[in-house]
Amino acid sequence: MTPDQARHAIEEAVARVAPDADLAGLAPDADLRDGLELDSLDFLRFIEILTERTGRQITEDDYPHLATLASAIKFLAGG
Amino acid sequence: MPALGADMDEGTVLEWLVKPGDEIRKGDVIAVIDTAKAAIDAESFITGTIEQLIIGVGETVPVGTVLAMISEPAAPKAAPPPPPAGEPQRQAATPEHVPAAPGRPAPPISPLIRKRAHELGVNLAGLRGSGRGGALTRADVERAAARREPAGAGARSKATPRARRVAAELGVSLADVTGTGPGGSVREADVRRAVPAGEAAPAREPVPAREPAPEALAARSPAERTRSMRQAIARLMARSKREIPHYYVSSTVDMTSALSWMHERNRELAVSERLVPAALLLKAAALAARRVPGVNGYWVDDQFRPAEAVHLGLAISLRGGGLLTPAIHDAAELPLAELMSGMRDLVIRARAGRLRGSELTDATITMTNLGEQGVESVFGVIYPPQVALVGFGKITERPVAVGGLIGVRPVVVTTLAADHRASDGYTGARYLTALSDLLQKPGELL
Amino acid sequence: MSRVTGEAAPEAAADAPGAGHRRELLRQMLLIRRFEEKCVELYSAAEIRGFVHLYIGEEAVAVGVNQALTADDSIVSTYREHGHALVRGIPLDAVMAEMYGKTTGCSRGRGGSMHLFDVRRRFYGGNAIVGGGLPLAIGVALADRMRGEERVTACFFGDGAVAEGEFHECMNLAALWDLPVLFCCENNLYAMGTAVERAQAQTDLALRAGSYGMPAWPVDGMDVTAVEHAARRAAEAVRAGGGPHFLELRTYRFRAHSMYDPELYRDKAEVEQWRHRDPIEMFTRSMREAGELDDTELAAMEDALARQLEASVAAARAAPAEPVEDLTTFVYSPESS
Amino acid sequence: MSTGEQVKTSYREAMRAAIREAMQRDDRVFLMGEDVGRYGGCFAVSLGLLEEFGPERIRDTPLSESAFVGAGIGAAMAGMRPIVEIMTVNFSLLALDQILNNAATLLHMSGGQCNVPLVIRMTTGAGRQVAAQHSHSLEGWYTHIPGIKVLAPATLEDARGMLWPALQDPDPVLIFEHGSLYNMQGVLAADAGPADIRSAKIRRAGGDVSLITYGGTLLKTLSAAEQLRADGIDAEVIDLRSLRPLDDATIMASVARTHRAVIIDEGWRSGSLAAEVSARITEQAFYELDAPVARVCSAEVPMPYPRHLEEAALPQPERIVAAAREVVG
Repeated sequence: MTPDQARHAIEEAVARVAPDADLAGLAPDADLRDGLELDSLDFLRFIEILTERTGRQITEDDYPHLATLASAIKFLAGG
Repeated sequence: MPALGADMDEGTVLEWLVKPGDEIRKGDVIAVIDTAKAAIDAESFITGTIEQLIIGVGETVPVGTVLAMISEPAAPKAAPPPPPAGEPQRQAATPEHVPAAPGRPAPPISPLIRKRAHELGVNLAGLRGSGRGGALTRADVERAAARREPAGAGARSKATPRARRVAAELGVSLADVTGTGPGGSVREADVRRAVPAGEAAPAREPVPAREPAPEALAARSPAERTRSMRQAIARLMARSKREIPHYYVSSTVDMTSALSWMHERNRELAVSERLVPAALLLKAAALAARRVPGVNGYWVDDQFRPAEAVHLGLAISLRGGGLLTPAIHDAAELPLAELMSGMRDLVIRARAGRLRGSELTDATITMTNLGEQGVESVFGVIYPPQVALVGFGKITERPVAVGGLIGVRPVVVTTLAADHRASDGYTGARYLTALSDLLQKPGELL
Repeated sequence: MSRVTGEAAPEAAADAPGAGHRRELLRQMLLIRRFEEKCVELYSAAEIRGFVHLYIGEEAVAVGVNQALTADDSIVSTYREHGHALVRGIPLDAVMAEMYGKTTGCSRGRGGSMHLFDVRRRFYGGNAIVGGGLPLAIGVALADRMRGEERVTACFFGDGAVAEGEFHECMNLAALWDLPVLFCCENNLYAMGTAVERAQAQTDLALRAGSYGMPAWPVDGMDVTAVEHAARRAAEAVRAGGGPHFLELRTYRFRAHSMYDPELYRDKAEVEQWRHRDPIEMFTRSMREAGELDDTELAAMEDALARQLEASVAAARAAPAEPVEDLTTFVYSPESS
Repeated sequence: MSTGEQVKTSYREAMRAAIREAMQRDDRVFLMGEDVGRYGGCFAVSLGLLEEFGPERIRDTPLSESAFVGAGIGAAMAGMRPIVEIMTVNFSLLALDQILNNAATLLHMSGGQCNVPLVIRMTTGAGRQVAAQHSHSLEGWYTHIPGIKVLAPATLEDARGMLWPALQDPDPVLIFEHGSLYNMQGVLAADAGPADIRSAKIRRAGGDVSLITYGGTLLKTLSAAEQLRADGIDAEVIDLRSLRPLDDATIMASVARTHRAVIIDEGWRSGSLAAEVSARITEQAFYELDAPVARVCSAEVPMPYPRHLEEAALPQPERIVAAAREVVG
């Protein structure tokens, strides 16, 4: 999966979980959960959508890789 | 047995006009049949030989029963096979409702039925089901409810549907409204008069209100909706602080075994079933409330009324402000997986404004979890007429002494705000201890 | 291959009817007789239900009158209508399917034995209310007259209807407005369980009809040739603008009023006596004596009818029932509901 | 383009104009009934039409309601568009079998083959001291029958406008004209045309109570609404216009605004049209009700001859006002 596809998948997941959240305005290295005010249920839904969209299995141990936008893209594109 | 009339179900053989061995022709009258109305000649529709008379004189049999056997001559006549004897259309009715085989365990109670039973305050234990296989149906529950006095508040006060709806919207308890309508019935004007500007409206009526209050909320513009929600919260909180003598207790709980147990389970679960810590806290809070009933129920008419089941209210903050506290019914009985999906469902629907009135008004104890917002602990305000509110702070890594040694452990500060009219600190403390014990043995939370 | 359906005989030859014509008359009477006998069998097996009124014994009336009508004429019948429907040309399969209440029935299965409809063939149904069809018939005739159509509306009813107020209202109105109606009263001597002499002060119904100022003739309803002759004479007069005409067709039903009554109102001897004048046997005998019919032809005719009947029953059994979802269709017309 | 020009007319003349227009536009249309021709119509609705259209299309009938109503059904079945006038609803009982068992049923029974594009007009209602047998108001009976439509023109516009669309309808339509309306005077657009025959109309907007009525009791209900204004009660008046099918949407929308309903119906209360409307309000707008639905109907007695008793039996503005006050409370 290319970085662009990864970014697109994350954007779509965020849009569905927190429609009014402003992802664009968030710095790539800013914490996603704080920046977008995602509580644990929102974050679980976010992971669920990402799994559907990318087919990648994401375990709880992988959560730290998804802390920021930049790290999430690297993780998803890294394969 | 021929059908000899539009309204004939059975017939009696009055007389046989033939005997075995007789040759008969199509159209010959071979018997006389008594229908309810008259004696009628029955004819044969085929030519042949009487083989055997099966139904004797004086016997009454339903339409379609084979009366006699007639053999047709061997000649290859193009005659069609006689119509299927004894299988008239009418008998192919759908099979009657099959009662449960005795001895088979009654099927599990569906959540819908449990929810309906809760709404009507009906105890399901020992209630016989009339559904397929002995299953409980909505009708069984409703009949049970009708048969006895609803638990909780006194007899249902006489109020018009409109008055009930407005009362639900404004958080006014009909029990506190004097009706000026015919026979002292409460009308809309009476409800509105009961809410003077500024003064907090009396608490919601403990008996679950039927009216779809949230739809009333959803029907109006968003701004209007948040304003009236703010008003309702303001009234409730002001009343709570004015009427309820709160006392507070807190305790720091070690989350190590709970979290590691959860991570272990999550490894095997698909993403959609994966658990979050809040689910464990919720389940523990519910089970603890069952163990320490003194915190689970209502303060009504100057006395504490313990609730039969634990309906755990969940404080859900809405995006853009506002707070709703829908209840998860039978939280103590529900399996953890169902509790998790129930919680997710409530949060999604609350934020979409699609909650039902009954869900909003029948919590027996409420839980608020501000850990996600990063605070260490929260001492909340009780939702009248409940008598307790359990609070959870953020789960953080803290240095803890365990067995004489210092270690770093994930811990959470749990608090309880309780109504000193209904219980004393002793009960509050016992509740938090029970909560902590449960979190040390996560397997029991399943 | 003889004509399969009960299509009305082609315009009979202008001159005296020939043997071929008489064979068709006999075939149509047999078609009715065998159809009704099959209904008895199917009713006893509870495959067809409801009320079924058999025409056995009165076949000559339907066949004879029908010969006087063209495709443009209209028919309004009563609940004893199988014979009228079959000779009018409603396909045997459609009538049988209607007995089974199937969608392939001539009324989509909705009407049953007493309400057979085929508007394309101007067969405006049976009517289960005694005398209920008379007002409809004069209405159809009124429409034809107002549009200058030279058409006849044949209206069938029994001696029972003569006791209904509607009968007198319609006879008067038809005569008053010179409406092109051929009133065909099938006087089978019994209104269900009441003999005509126990219901009518004056039992000569043709005489009664005459009092409304219209030609009214009694006819031997058991003689198909006599019926045809009288019906032709009356229909031509009506079509030529001679106003309504009335035929009292004196006939007899060999079976109960409907599926099954104990026939306590008449004794078996009377039935036997009338059986000697069975319209089919009398006509078959006269054709044999005139050398127009032999056993092989008769057997072939019976065989063909038997096969057609079996096929119609098989088709009716297999035909689809109307889906329940269609229950409310045709209460109002689609564009107007 | 309506010329905006208005003409002074009466309910009777408006209905006559409607019949004339229909007969001019469609030669399948003809009028049939007792004394509609030479006599000019028992209520003079068809005065002058015999001279204009001739005896073939303006047909006086003998006193044979079942025969000529049945003939109307037969003629419609065979392609005509008859208007059958039954002098009053009281005499329609003699034709009820033809209306129910033939007109309303043929389409369904024939599996969709037989349409009956017939209009039957009847005068209805009491109020002229003609005593029990001539004063019935039985529209409710006919609204019970699936397969027919029932209209109640209460205004000049509706008297002028309902006939043509009713004749266009492929199914039988019954039009009930309350006897007290024929002399009603008023103004009407000179080129007034067809009216919609499907929906109810709000004749007076209001917010405190919905007064639901039709036909002969509309005027009484409007005057009751005026009296209620003096009490500070703002009444809304709904004219049903179509009694079958009922326009539930308009009724429920009104009750949702006012939260109170009073139904005024000259029929007897038990099994009346008012009972049906009340049942529908309870079924569809229960949560809007701040008081039980009230009904003002005729007293359940055969209509008495003496004037003071007849007035006591019939719905009157005073009784409507009292009922409205009761529900508003």
